[in-house]
Amino acid sequence: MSTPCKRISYAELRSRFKDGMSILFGGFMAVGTPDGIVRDLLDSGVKDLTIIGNDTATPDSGIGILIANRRVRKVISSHIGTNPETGRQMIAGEIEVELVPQGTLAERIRCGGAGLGGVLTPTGVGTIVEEGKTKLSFDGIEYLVERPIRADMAILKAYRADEKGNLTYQRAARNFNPLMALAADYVVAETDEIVNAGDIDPELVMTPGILVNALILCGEK
Amino acid sequence: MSTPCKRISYAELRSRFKDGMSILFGGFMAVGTPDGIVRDLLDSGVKDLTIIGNDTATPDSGIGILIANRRVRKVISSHIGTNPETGRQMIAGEIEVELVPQGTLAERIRCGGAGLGGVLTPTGVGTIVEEGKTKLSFDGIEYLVERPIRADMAILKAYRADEKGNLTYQRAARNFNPLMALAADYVVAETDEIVNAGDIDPELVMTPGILVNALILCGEK
Amino acid sequence: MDAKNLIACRVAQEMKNGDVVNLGIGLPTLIPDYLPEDVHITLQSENGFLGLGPLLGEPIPNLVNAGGKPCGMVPGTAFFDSAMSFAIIRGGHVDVTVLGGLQVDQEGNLANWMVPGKMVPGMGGAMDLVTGAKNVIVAMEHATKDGGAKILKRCSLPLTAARKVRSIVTELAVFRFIDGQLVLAEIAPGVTLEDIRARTEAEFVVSPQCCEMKLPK
Amino acid sequence: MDAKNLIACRVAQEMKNGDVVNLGIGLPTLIPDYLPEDVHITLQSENGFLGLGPLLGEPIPNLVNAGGKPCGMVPGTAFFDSAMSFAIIRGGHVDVTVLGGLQVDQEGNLANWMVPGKMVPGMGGAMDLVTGAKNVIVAMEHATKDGGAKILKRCSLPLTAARKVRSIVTELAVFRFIDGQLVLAEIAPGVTLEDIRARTEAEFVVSPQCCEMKLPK
Repeated sequence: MSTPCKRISYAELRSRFKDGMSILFGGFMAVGTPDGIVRDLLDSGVKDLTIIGNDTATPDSGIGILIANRRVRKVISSHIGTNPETGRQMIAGEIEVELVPQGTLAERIRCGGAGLGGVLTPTGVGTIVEEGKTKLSFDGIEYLVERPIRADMAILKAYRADEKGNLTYQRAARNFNPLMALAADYVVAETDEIVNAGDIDPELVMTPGILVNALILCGEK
Repeated sequence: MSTPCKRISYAELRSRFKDGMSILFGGFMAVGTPDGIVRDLLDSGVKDLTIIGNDTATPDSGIGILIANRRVRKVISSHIGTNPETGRQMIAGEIEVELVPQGTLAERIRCGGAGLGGVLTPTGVGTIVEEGKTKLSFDGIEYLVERPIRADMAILKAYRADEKGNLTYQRAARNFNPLMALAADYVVAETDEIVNAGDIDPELVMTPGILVNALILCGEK
Repeated sequence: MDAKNLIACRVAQEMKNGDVVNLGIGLPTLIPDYLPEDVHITLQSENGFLGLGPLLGEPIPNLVNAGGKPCGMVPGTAFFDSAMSFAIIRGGHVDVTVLGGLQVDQEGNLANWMVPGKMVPGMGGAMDLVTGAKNVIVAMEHATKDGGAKILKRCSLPLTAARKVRSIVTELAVFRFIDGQLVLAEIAPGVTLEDIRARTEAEFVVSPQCCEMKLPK
Repeated sequence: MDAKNLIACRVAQEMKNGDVVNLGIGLPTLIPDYLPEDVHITLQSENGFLGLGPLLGEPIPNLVNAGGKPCGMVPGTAFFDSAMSFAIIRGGHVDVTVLGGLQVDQEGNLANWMVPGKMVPGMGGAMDLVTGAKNVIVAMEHATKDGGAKILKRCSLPLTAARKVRSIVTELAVFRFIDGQLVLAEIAPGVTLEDIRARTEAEFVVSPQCCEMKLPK
């Protein structure tokens, strides 16, 4: 098998940034967010982004810098409290924020990648989260039908990748990354290391390489 | 932390077998099925079982021996073609068989373990699989609402376990095992090896120990 | 002992050996310090692992708690992704979750994630935790900073989940929901029933077994 | 070359370099032997891995294909559980699936998993594969053993999935579904259009580009 290595440069990736695009970003309080790609999104000048991920970190970390620099039109997230700029822009009507329970966000992204039309969850029943949603009852229990989320691009942070794109993540940096790897039209991972195919234990691969379009080596210029 | 080791004997496990109980069993064509536990179910004389798993293997392998020996009242499975005895008993009206598409079976078991009320899948739309099921349409696409599956007991086959019950599986023996670990009231894993807590790389744990009630060492008498 | 530590200390007595526990940020993170010696619990961190421990020494790369702060891990830790993390939470595999509250009402409703127009941090994992954990304990100071009641007839703030709270522990009292009714179970040392009535809007009954708050000697 | 190998050889020419492919048991497993030299594909095995390869040497413990037979794996293989396996399949991450068929009809319906009262093996992963794969190729002998048509106006057997088949490859012909219409695209060497009409019940149109079946020299 002579698979070419999936490594690309930031310049090659930048050609795929488009105003108005939607981006799934890995990370939980910036742990597991590909900081180099986020920085390059900022430097590229791309704007009106829809960003989807667990939280908006802080104004100067993780995805938060895109919000602080006003490149974001819409946020879909479970928590924005650690980035005062997200709340300020939301209350000022400058950005749209859709708050989604964390487990529901995970399931919606998973559905988007798995060809499922949605899941039935008890989370949010009896709260404002249920507004506008289809509800189904089975055996006396109410569920919300929560619909899939997909995006134009997913930006992931891996720990070790092989040239085929097989990924591992480190400790708590895994979080949403493996789910997002299935749910975008173009998937790019920033990784600390790229090894030869076969150098990652097949049991330890957390994202199969076929899901990953491109790899960027951390710190690559 | 002085967690006691979760290892038990077959005799201790046998006290939990009950006529009429439902059992989720790991495995795909017997690869990833805990043969020792299946053998002990047979030897125990327990009957009228409902068994749930990918396939019914063959009359003399995996879960198939329980069918060949007429201990099963109902099978929920995606494939029974490799065990002629399952088909024969089904056609003779001796056992009930519910055939479920493999991906749907995985999702239904996953829902059962994840507190979800079901998933929406396009699989089975326009086929007899949709009979009797709630259908929902979104954006012009029809989906079946597929409901959770849980069981009284899950019997798993692990490769390596630690004393806390953290499990790894080997190669293609993983299959349904990690899903079933969340979806039963009592979860027992037969394992080739039991090591100390901390001796399995935390990144490689495929089933967290809190989900596992008991471990049986392979070949234990 | 200040109010927060008193509450954490009392909540710690609720834990049983072997419990799988998820602790909200803030006050609940004090609880492990007060566990009885013979009670060992496993901490679930919703950002993706079981086996959260105290930080010993230097921070470990990519090991943080759900508040984003460096933490440690115990032998036998397991990491997983967010879907698995919430499968564990929603699926009833967490025995106890302890969260703070802005308001709790006599129907067991909890509000702890937003104050419309003022503070909208988002629910994070709280809605799933309150929906899915077997035992939901709200650990909070009894009244607001200006003395207003937080244990109400009916929450006025947007709910986190409906009818899921099992216990409320404050620096004044322990309440339990029994058969859908709010029951006063324990009163802190030096506090009177009248004190509690004065600072509680909710209707509650006093348990026939109501006693002094159970704290370690 | 017998009918099965001819079909496998022709289907192999449908693969593009880099494709992710799931091959049904039986005839489709012959396909890798006929891939053009410059076409490398990744084989998905629905029992839980990507990177299926031929068995070289002794069987490897717990490494079997979806038919339960010992197999090999290539460098860069990844193992996963059944939920992930079918997330990959249903989610459109498999480029091509090749399956056998009992019946295919002119609407693109496939029946390949049961004959009521006679043979009920179950659908296994076939319904998900046919629903989710980007390109569904049915690889089968053109007629039943007693000469009956298998390419029909309307399937009489229970369907595997509705309107999902993209191509049919038999030892006589290649058909494609184009804009919802069954189109004859290629005819095997030595076979006439009349032969095909005689053994095909479905209504089909003959492509203006209809040519001799494309097989390697």
